[in-house]
Amino acid sequence: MNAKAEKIRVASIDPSYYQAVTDAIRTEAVKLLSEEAVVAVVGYLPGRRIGTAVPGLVTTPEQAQQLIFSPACVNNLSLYLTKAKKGVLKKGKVAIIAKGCDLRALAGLMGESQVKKEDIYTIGIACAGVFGANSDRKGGLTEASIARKCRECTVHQPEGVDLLVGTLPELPQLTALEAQELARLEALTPEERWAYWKEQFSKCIRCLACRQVCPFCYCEQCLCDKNRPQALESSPRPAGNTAWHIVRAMHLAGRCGGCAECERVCPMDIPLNLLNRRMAMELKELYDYEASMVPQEKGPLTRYQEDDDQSFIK
Amino acid sequence: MSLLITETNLRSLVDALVKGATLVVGPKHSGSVVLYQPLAAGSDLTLDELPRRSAKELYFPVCEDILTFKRENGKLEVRDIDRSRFPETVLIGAPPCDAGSPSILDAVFSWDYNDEFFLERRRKSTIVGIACTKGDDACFCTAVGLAPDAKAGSDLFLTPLLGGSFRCEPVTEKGQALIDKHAGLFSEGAAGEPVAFADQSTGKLDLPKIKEWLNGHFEDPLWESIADICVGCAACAFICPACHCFDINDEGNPDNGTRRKHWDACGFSKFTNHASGHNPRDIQNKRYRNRIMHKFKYYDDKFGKTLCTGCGRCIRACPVGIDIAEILDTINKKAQQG
Amino acid sequence: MSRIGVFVCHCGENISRTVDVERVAKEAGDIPGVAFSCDYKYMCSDPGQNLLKKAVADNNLDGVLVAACSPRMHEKTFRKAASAAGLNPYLCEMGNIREHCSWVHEDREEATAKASDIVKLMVERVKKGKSLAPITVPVTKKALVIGGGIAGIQAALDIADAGHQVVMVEREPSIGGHMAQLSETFPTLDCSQCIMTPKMVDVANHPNITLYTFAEIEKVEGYIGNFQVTVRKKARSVDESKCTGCGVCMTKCPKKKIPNEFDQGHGMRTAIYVPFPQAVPNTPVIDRQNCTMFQSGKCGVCQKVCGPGAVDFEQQDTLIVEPVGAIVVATGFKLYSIERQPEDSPIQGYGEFGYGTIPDIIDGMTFERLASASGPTGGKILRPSDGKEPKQVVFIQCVGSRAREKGISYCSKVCCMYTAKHTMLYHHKVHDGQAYVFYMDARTPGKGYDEFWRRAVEEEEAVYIRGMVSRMYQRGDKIVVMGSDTLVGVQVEIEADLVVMATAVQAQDGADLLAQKLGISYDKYNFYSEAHAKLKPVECATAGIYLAGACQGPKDIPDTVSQASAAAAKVMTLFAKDQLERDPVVAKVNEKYCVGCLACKKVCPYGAVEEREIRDRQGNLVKVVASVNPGVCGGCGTCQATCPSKSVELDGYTDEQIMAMIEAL
Amino acid sequence: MTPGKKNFLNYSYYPGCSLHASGREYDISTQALFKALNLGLKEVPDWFCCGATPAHNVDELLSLSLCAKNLSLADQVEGDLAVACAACFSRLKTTQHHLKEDDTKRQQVETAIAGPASLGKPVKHILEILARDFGLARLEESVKKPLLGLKVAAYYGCLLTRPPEVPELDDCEDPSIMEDILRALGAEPVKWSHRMECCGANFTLSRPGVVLKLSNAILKSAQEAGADCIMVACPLCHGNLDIRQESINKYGTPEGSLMGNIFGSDYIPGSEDGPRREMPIFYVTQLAALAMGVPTDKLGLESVIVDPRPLLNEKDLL
Amino acid sequence: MHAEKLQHDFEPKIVAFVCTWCTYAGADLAGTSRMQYPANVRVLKFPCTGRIDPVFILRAFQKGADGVLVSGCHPGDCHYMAGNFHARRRFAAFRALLGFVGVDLERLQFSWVSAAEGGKWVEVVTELTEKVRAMGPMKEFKALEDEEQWSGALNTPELREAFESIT
Repeated sequence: MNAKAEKIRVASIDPSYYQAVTDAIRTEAVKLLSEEAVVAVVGYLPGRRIGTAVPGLVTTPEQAQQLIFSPACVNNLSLYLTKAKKGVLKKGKVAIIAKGCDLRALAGLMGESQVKKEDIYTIGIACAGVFGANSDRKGGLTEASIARKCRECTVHQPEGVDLLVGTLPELPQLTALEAQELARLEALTPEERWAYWKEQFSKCIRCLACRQVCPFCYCEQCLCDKNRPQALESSPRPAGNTAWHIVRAMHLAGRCGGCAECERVCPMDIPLNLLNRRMAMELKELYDYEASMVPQEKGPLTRYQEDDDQSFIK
Repeated sequence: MSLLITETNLRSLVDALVKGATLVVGPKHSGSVVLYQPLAAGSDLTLDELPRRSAKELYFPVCEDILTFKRENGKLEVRDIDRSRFPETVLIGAPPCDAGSPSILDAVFSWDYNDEFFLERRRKSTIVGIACTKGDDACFCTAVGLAPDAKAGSDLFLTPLLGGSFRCEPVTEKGQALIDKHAGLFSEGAAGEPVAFADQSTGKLDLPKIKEWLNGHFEDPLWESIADICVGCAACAFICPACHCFDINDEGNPDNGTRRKHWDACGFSKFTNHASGHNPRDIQNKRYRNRIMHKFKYYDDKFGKTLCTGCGRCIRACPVGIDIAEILDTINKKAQQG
Repeated sequence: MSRIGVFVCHCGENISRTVDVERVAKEAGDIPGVAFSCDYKYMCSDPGQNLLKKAVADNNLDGVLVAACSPRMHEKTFRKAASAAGLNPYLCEMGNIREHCSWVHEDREEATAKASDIVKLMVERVKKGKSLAPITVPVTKKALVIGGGIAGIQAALDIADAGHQVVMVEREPSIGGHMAQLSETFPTLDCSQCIMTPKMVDVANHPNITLYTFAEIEKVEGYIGNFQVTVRKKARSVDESKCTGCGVCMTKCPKKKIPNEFDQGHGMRTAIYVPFPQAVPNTPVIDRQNCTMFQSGKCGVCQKVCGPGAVDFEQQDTLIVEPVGAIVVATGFKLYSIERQPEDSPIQGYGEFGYGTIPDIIDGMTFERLASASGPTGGKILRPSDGKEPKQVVFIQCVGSRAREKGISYCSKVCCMYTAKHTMLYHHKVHDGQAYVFYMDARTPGKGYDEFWRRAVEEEEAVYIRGMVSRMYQRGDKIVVMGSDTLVGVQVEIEADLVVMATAVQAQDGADLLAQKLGISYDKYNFYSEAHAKLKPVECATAGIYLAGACQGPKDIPDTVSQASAAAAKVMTLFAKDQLERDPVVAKVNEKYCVGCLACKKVCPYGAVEEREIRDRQGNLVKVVASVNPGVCGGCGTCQATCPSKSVELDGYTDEQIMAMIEAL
Repeated sequence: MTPGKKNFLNYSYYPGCSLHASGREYDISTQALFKALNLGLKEVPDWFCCGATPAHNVDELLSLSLCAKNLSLADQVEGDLAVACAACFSRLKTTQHHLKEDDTKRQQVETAIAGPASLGKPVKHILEILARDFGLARLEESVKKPLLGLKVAAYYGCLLTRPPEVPELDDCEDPSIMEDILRALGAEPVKWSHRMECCGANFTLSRPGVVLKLSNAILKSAQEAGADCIMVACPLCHGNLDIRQESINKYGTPEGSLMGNIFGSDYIPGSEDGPRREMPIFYVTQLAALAMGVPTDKLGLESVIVDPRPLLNEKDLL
Repeated sequence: MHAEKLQHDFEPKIVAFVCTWCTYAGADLAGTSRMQYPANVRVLKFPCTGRIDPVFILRAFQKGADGVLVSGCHPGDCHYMAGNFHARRRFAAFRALLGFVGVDLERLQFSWVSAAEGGKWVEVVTELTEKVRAMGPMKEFKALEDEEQWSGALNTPELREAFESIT
């Protein structure tokens, strides 16, 4: 395959699309801040290194001029509303930049009473995709550098936002690597799958970056930090790590919005989103539930139907 | 004339050491990541990528048992770990930013209390460092006083040469002993041109000035703005070659269990949380301040060393892109301005 | 370190035959934290219990495990004994080594090992146990009865007769409900109003009953024993305290041609009216939609003629707050209107029957009014279109009921009997008339019911055709009824003068809204759900709320009255004590760690979880947390299993206890 | 129509055997109507008989396979599948319904047709297209010559709405879609009793007596309700109601109640002075096309048995 | 009927999480009816299956269970109306998750056993015990329990020996 063919088409229309989105975000942010419609805008600022961006909370129209959107804008900013920047919401309405996948998290947080719709102003981005973890960012967004989640994204176009920015460029069809990997694992025997995950989990050092970036891990006391009783070993040993990742996947089942931030930030490259994807698949199949960009009153594990499947119960 | 070793012989050296019941630890592929791991053979050794985790875990493991206890017949029996049986170890293939860290940490582990777990492992290990050729825009070792070819901390130092072999320079007696024991694998010859070092985008920092600024700015708006986006994970600390905070906890039950020591990090909200529920570092910016202060002021105050090797791992790994090199640069500028 | 006592029971030989009880007791003694262990022949005997009490005192025990039979058998016994010994009863547990061990295993070695394990597990549970105090809830001894039909009236009178205050709320201007509309009742054919009206008067005159008619439930807060009910008393436009019920206003009201709801629209009433002559209270109400005064501001005749000056055009709705301890829901039913239903309705209509377009197709309740001596025809069976006496009447059963394809699959229960009754009433009044009945099955369980039905068929000459009707249409002044006779296998066509359809019994309009206010559950047909189909047929899942009558499902009068009395009995049981004592196995929220995701609220089957705002001393909102009302919590623990951070915990089954047991496996 | 003008909607089209034979007028008028309404209609290539109405009584697998194959052929043409014949419509919808519900059957059928059963394509009756897709309001707007004064008995027959779970066209026993269309066209639908009764189509050949009797009941009911004509949406209904009038008039049928076993009373010789039936039967598309101003020679009005032209003349609609 | 007692090489540890109202009572009934079943099962009583946290199941496996049985009231019979409905969904999801990480789901059995189904209790327990006995010990979690990160591991034979000989 020649190098040109490998570059996906978003790369070729790169500059104008990203510039247009950036401009639209700046215009709106400046307007919102100068009209005092919001007290802050949670968005992205350029990073020092090439191809990086960092989350930022801007409070003045001048700062808002720095906001950007590029394929480096990987973060799901909604976590700042429940965790790091929870306090800001008390000061007034906050605007937040959200890609489709982030929006599902926002909707989930609304369903779980963590964020009120009226407290935020959502600027949705028609998103063509972002960089994957550890990818080469020098050549723009290419098939090689695009995040795995973006390859099979179904939420390029946000819904139910206060303002939608950007016009989606034509998107190429990419092979669904994650779905393939999921299928590959499903086809293994239980022993083989156990061996696979054992290797993955034994790399874990419990830096808890997965937990800390997850918009849904907003518990004040994580089960894994609790020691009376100790439900999970807190030491980073294979046994405790396995239990930790199983429990986390279970706690996210029916809540996860699929932003795959946990997987992106894992310094040990553990494919955590596979667990979340697998649970989402199961809940879709069993209860026809899917994470959505609009808030839902109850998740699949907080409601039931009398005729739910019970073929697994004797 | 220099002492040289070919890549083949370097791998043979690993094989020979392994056969001699020495634990050889070096960069090795594990799935998509490279980690310092015990090598089963020379062929495991991989030198083309900086390992994700630093080499500190050879001396200061992610998690280790420090004692076990069991209540029998109403009496609690405590069993300690026999450290005299720790194996002889060779750490091989560590770039200066990793090879240099254990010697920085020696100070703290042999200060008011001698951590025999750390020290015994240090005594029994030899570090074969290697000059770095793979830096990127996150690296800043030169800014903190190291260099891609710094030999500090290494017992034996290798420099990759164009053409595939390495120039060998014994730094300590341990290093010399290693050469002597396996003399057949080394040869004398004319050293060719070394492989070029990677450029580093961060310029030199004035560490004493920075420290001076830190001395006077325990309270400063800077901390707030830095920690603004920190999510409070431990990715930076856990992969850092110099961070060495740990926690001790008992697992099992009061009648039968193990006491374990494992990594802790100032990023966690439970860090320095008191039993009363009070936490002197109750918010993220105090915790992040501690990270900078500890590395560039407290450690220097106590031990005269900087607790950072500029490996850039924390910059690459930070989920939200916090860039310590940029922060240091900012402080540097503030310090220069006075 | 705990000081736990372990008592291993032989149960005569029931346990000791297969379990080496001495060994179990000895091994128990070696468990850390066990300060005393012994075995005894019969722990449940008086000497056994005394042994336990003495051991607690002598050894200063802080927990007790009795390894014996099933806790379902003797847990209360031993907890009482422990309590007598000064120990909190919840620190006494039982290990089941009989039903779960000695009786089901024969191998002595295996059974003994298992018994030891059971003791070990349960000791861990006792170690982590907490003292619990029973929850007491004060009880307001006043009941609310929603609905003034026969169910509500019966329940209200029973409760009031027992000496408790009752508040009755009725949506219509008069109590009486559907029973007051009926002509005669099966299976005795006694006059409905003759038995109903005295009860209505009793309600009005009862010193313990406060009656609010023309009123609805606005809001319900609180929980068992402590509800706060807000009642909206709609503006009647007549001051009840002044009105003497003389009726002059009604005779003088110029608007006289308003179809009377009580007569199913077949009689006429005035704009100021009482629904029927025996109404209770006998205070008129102004129908503002039809009143000239309200519509055009000109008239006011009633006000002018009213001697006591009771007519008040300015009257407003009033809200009354009543504290009550128990609620009886008796909102009754409505009849299915078989006209075409809206597109989104799950119930499909019967447009093919022409109901609503052919005037002589009526429903059962209209027939009741036609047959009633107090009805619009004075008890003569005359058809609505031209007032002629119908000579051929077709009755159709199961219209809407048992028709899955039309959206209702249940049986309405009363139609077989009342249709039989209708054929008789018809035959008694129109001797030369012929009644046909289309039916699927004749279901007549009940005392004297089948005899009654057979009488209709055998003596009263009703022709029963087994089959359903497919279509009806008007031909001249006849209604052509096309149907099938499935017993003979032919299609039939009858030219009828009048068709009476036994339409399905449905939940009242707004039943779902009321249920939401009350926090009780309802099925897909909006009938209210009882807590248990067999064992708690009167209780709602929500404590303190009880069901009576057809609001729970189709019922005839005897069943309704029985259930109403049963509901009243439940209320009286609740009111028998000043305080309600509840098992302390309830969930508690750890407000420090709760982040208010309210997953617990979403799964709580009892609606026991509420939101609670936590504010600092300045009154600023710190956060919103979940809060469990111990009076309402049923103790299932679903909340805890759902809570990700385990910030809600079920007392008696804490994670600490369970984890300790798992640890000891 | 301007060439190259984009169609409002495009449909694939399954005419079915009748429309290419005895019900040619239905085909002609459907094509004409769609053209007039700017609706694209493209015939499915190589379609064949759907097997209605006998196949499913004889061999279920055969009947399902015939339709499944036709459905997969229809996939080659873009647009929802438009069907004019009520029987074809019923069979195609039934097939989709059964195969979606029953995996085993689907596999059997897929073996039989040597390919995947395509169940995704919406199958739509002409009535549905007019009333829903095109829309009543738009239909009303498009009328050029309202059918004022024409009293029409809308006849649904048995298949269009039944069984309730299959066609999803309208209320199963009390539909209104035909009346809605008639009102949009300016005609006056009459209220009558027999719009859902069977015309006896299945017995056309085997027991014509039954057909005479049933069809007569329908015609009589329409006549008594004051209708000028009957509108149908099925070639089989049309056949029975149109062709049988002659026989009814010739032989007559017993009057009065239908009570008694109609299946036993086969052929009943009538008398000369029996009731006369002279009731034009229209296809929905004929009336709609007429209202849209399609030239009357493109409606197939001339090829039916009971000539509708005198009626239309009388109402000044030609 | 006294079946001949068979000796087995491996006796699995079976843990049963049961609700108090239905299955616990069903097991009581099996006892009062003197039915016989393998003695491998250890019963933990809960108010309701709704209270059973998936973590308990995981923990049981970690702490040495070779098989886990979760049993409660039939749908519609729940003493708390809906606890088992919620549990059913939770377990369906958890089961899928365990299966995905490679736990052999044959070791995890869910059942509805009412207070009247003493026989079913015996059947379910016997079947699971025999199945798990044939499968052999649940090695995965136990093996994991002994594993360390390499740096904390005492992974040479000498070190292992040294650890064992600690005084």
